[in-house]
Amino acid sequence: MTDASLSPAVRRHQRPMSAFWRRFSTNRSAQIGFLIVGVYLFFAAFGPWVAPYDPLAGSLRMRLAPPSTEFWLGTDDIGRDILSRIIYGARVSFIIMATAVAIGLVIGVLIGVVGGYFGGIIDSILMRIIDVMLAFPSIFLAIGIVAALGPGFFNVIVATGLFSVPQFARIARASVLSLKEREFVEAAHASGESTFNIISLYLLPNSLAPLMVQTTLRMSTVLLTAAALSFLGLGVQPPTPEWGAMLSNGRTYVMIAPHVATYPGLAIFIVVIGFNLLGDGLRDTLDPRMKQ
Amino acid sequence: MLPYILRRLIHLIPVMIGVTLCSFLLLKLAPGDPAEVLAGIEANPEVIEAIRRKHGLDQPLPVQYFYYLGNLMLGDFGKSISTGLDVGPMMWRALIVTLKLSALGLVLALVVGIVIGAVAAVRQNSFFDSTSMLFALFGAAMPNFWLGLLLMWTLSVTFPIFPAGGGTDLYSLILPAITLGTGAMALIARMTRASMLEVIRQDYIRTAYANGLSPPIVIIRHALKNAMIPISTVIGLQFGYLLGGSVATEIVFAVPGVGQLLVDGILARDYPVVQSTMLMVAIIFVLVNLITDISYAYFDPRIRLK
Amino acid sequence: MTRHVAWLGGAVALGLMTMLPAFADEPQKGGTITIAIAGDPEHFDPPDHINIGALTIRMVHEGLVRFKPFSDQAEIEPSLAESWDVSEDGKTWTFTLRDGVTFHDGTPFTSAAVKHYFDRVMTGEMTNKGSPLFRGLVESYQAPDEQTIVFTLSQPHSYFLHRLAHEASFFNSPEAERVHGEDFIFNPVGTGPFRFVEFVPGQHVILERNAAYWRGEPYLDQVIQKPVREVGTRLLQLEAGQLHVAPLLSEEMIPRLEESPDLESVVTLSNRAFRISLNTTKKPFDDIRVRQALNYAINRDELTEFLFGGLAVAIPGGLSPKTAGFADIEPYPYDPDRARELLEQAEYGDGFEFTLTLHGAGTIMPKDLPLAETIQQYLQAIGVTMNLQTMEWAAMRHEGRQPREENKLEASFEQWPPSTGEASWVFTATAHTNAVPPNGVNRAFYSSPVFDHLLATSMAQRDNAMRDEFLRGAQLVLREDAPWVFLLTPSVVAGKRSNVQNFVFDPVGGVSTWANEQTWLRQ
Amino acid sequence: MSSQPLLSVRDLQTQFVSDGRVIKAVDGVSFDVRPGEILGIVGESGSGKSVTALSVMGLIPWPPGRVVGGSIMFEGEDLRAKTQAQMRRVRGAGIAMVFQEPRTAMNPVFRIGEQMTEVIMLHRKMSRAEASGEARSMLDRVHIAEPGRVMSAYPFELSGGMLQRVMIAMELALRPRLLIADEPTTALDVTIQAQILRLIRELHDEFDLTVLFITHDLGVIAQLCDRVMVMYAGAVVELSPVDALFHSPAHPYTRKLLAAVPSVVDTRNTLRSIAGDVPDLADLPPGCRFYDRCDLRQPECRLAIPDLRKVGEDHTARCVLPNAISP
Repeated sequence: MTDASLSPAVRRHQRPMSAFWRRFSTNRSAQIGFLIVGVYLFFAAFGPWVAPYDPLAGSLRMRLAPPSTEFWLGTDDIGRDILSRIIYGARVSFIIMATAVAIGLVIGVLIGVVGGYFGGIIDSILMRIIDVMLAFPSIFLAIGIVAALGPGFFNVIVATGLFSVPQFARIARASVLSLKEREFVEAAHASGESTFNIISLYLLPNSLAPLMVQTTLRMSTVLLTAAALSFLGLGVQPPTPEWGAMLSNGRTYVMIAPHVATYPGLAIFIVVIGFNLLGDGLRDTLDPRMKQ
Repeated sequence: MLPYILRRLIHLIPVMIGVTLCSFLLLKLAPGDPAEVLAGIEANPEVIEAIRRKHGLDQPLPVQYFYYLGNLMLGDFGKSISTGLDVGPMMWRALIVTLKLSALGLVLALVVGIVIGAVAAVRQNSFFDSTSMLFALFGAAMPNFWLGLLLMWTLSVTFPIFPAGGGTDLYSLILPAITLGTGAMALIARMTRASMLEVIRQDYIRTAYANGLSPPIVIIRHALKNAMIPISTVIGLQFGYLLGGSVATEIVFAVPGVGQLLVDGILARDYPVVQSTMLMVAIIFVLVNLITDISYAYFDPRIRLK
Repeated sequence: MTRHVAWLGGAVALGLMTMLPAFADEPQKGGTITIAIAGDPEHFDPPDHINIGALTIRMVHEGLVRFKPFSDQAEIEPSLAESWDVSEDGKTWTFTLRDGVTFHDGTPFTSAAVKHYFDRVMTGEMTNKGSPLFRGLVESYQAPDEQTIVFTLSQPHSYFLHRLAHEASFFNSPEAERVHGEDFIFNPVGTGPFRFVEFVPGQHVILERNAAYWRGEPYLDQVIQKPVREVGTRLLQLEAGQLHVAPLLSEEMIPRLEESPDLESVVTLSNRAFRISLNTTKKPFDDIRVRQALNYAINRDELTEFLFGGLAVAIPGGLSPKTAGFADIEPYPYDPDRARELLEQAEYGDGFEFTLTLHGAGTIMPKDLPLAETIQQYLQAIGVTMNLQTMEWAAMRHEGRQPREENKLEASFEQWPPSTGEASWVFTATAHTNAVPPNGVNRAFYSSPVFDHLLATSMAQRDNAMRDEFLRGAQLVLREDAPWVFLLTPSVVAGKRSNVQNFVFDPVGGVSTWANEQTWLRQ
Repeated sequence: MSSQPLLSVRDLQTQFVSDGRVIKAVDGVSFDVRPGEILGIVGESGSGKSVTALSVMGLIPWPPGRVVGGSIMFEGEDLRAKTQAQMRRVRGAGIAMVFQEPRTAMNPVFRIGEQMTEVIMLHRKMSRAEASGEARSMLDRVHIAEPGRVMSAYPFELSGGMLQRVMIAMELALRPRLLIADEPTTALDVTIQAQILRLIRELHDEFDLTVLFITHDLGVIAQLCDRVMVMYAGAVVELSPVDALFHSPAHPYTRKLLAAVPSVVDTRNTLRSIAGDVPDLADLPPGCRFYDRCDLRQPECRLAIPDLRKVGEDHTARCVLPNAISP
């Protein structure tokens, strides 16, 4: 597959990508994960054109109708088609997940890198902040933030975003620390490279693999947390079709119209599995040694 | 060993101060004011002002914080604004229920998780291995409040085996504990399997077989004790995961734990209740992490004797 | 499987069976009843309780008068006061107290206890709820002897008895307050059918039979209240037998309750008048035609029929049919064309956009949200875009209190159930001119001298018929000015086990349910 | 030495499967171990020495490996016919095994005493007290200074040499008839190595122990073994008494092996390594396996695997031209 005419350096560069793809494609769990996430992203992107009905419009006459040929997954408590709302919900939850993980990633890596690279007082202060954030068990931190900002779409994003910062910070810091003493960093320093270059060109690429894996796994954690917040009434507020809110809304009817709660729950369940499988697949292919 | 523990405790102090500050500020920034909530529907401004004065809410923020911190030192968690009850006993009662539930969940998760993980490792790539790992994957992905509803519906109504939540005795905590423990069990099963696969290939296992020990003894006595080392480091985190999960589970099963207390506290802007609950949960979580780090030494003598 | 359906006589016929008298088998003594409550009671100090505490107060305490249990009307009947008479000018009320009644701690109930209650409510810092009931209304109160108490009102008030029947005006033993000190609010001592045993927050409130109850010894040994927040869990625990009475279920659960032989559904009309309050200080709600247009756009029949399973009633003017003083006037018909026409006249032909704020988390009535989402579609049909913004309880209370200039709420979803069961209380707090925030909850900033005058004169009437006539006029004015989009009154759906007899469902239409001395349990 | 061999292996075949390729790690190995002797097995790594030992003990893990053919007669019984339960009674009490890397051969989270008593109680039906007494005396027997301290110590607290002694003590405490030592001294430095070899010789004499000693070090063979078996690419290429092997090596591979040993006396001669490398055990060439690297190779060597020809008293070699002098 490698082209002999290319210079050895380029050829060497070409080989790892193909190796990655070869290992990734043989990894069965990664494939399933990739498929699920692919379908999910498709719905997130083209939801509005694909959804059979308007997710916000419903007729009271068709209220709580069980799954039928007309409404594949049945209707909710004011007669809206659940399938369409789940499809629209894909976009909503994707925006929440992507933005929240992005926030977590950027802030986390910033803290991790600055702490790791400069060390000393800065590092210990930043790490104490991370410890404080880690002192709150998972969802408590998110609840705390939502409590301060009040529920709502944007606040859920900020809450689940900040809630993911510690994990990213630790990974970034670990990779910076492990590389900092290495000769090539000293050399770059000596040759007058700016700190920013050193970090972005030398230190960060190394932690790309673990960060990528953590990003994928973090997606599912954010989705679950956002859904839990909605369940507690602290998350995305109606009528936005967010899966967690739909599940929460359906729980009063769980005995009489179970489909209202079941299908949104199933959607969360499948997408979380998708991201977990993809994350595991990435970890196995990117860095077999990193098997947790 | 002792210096290690002391160092960790000293580390604890700034974290605790951070936590109190964090939980104090979180609510003060929030819109809405408990005095208004407390004043009820028909009250008017004087009533609200009176309540605000009664609870010292009209003081400047720093004063309120130090006042709160001072009380904290004396073990006084202040009075709940909406009920006037002392926060301390109310919180402890809820905390004990949540800890009981989380501990039960953790025990279930550990026992089931380790057994599944060990058997899956011993019978690697067998039918049991793939199905149990699939089951573990599903367990970790299941939103626990949804699982709770399903379990309650099937195991306490369709087949009335367990009570539909509501109690704090062990029997009625089983269903919520299963709901809560499933996620953690999934993770522990995967970790045990990976760790056991490592250990089984070690020389001392071959020596044990070479000396004629039977597989069960080799697996349970020799392999598992070594495999537990990495797992013990994660128990602390798992406990935090369970504490977090208990919030939604408690609401589904009407278990009077911290989850309920916290959500009501936030909705009613009841600062003392929320602050103290967040603080105590954080302290317990950090202590549990410290204990699991120390238990790490119990499992691995190489650490203990260094 | 019998379905007890009680609705208020009022004008609107619900066409359902009236309350069936329990068939006359012999009441049995003994047994314990467990009731689900929506959350933890705050405490049990009658004049200062918030809402869930009311349930215990209803069983432990009593007032001078009470609402007649097992009745559909909010009728007043004597309680600790044997009889009363009113002076010619309607300002002096003289109550003769019942003799030989004792508090649970053995101390006798005399006029001193009533005077003690009013000392607390009329003076001191107004931190309690009871004070708004009487401050400004009761000018003076005397206890000439142990069996008599005399009130002098600042002006005649036709619903004064309703205020005395409110659970906030029930009496706690003064001796107990001295003994328990500040903690008396957690150790209620009344004269009622049940004595307080124990309150463990988050777990239960336990009451036991008061053998010395003056109306006769109650049948039940104990009444236990357990907080069960989840609607689904309440139903499950009722079915599993862990609960005897599960209030606040949803209409959809009725078929499931009726299927099972040992369960029954109890549906009573509530005192909640759902409405959208339009902030008349903000465009376009300053224009009466726009407000009326919104009222014409709502298909109330479809809402009551489908969303509430035929158990709700369209309301004309901000009062539930169950509330005394309700005038049976014609609700706004569903007429989208008329609505568009009105918008045209007000130059809003191509519609406008506004935001409705409603309670998100922490709301007790489960149907607020679907109701708002359906109304969103009705308004969309006439070109009006209504955005929904949910706010949790505390935040909304705060926003709602802001004065005219700073008040950001364009429209808010409200219910205001009058716990006194009469019109004056709710109108003075929500529609009167000086009830404008921050003083009251007149979030529409509605101010109509005609309405205020009609309301005031109705209060001053001695003759109830005249009172209702003036109230009718006030409601006609309110309906015409349409500061609110009038919606409907839902029913309160509760489930109980069949062997629970003579259980009291709040005659005023509130959500609480309780036991009294006549309640018994078929073993 | 009585005629009946203690261990008699006939045509042993052990194969491993990896990525669909079948690796014939041991391909038709036959040998006897006579009671009371110390038989050495020598060969480069990958020649199948250890696999042969593990096959005898029935410790080949499936997957990936399995004993596919041949018989293993120990004290008149075929071990391959035994059930797992019966085999467990043989392991330790019948045949005991000592491994190469002492530091990882013992369980790091149990004390030495615990591990010894556990096995002794299992095989010799003793009470815990008796077993620990026995363990203590065995430790003393293998010249360990403070047996008490060692008993309560963890493996990581002891040196490599010390641990190997403990391993030997543990195995001998079970009174095995045959001790298989799989390169026990390779991981130790020279002085400790000598002590361990002397210890094994002592124990052999005292307990009339039969030993199967596996090593790649011809020096150790010379110092300790009575007879030696040379293995190459999964097969036995030469079997002879120790002196005969060093004085008149018959198989070309053995001669090259001996040439590769630096001699203290002749410091001038340059070390000659053997050209080429071990054939791929997954697709073995026809005929003699040493063909590619043998400078005496003849056409017929290609035709069939030569059989073991008698070249002297109790001395056989698998070569067409045994004793031919290499050019």
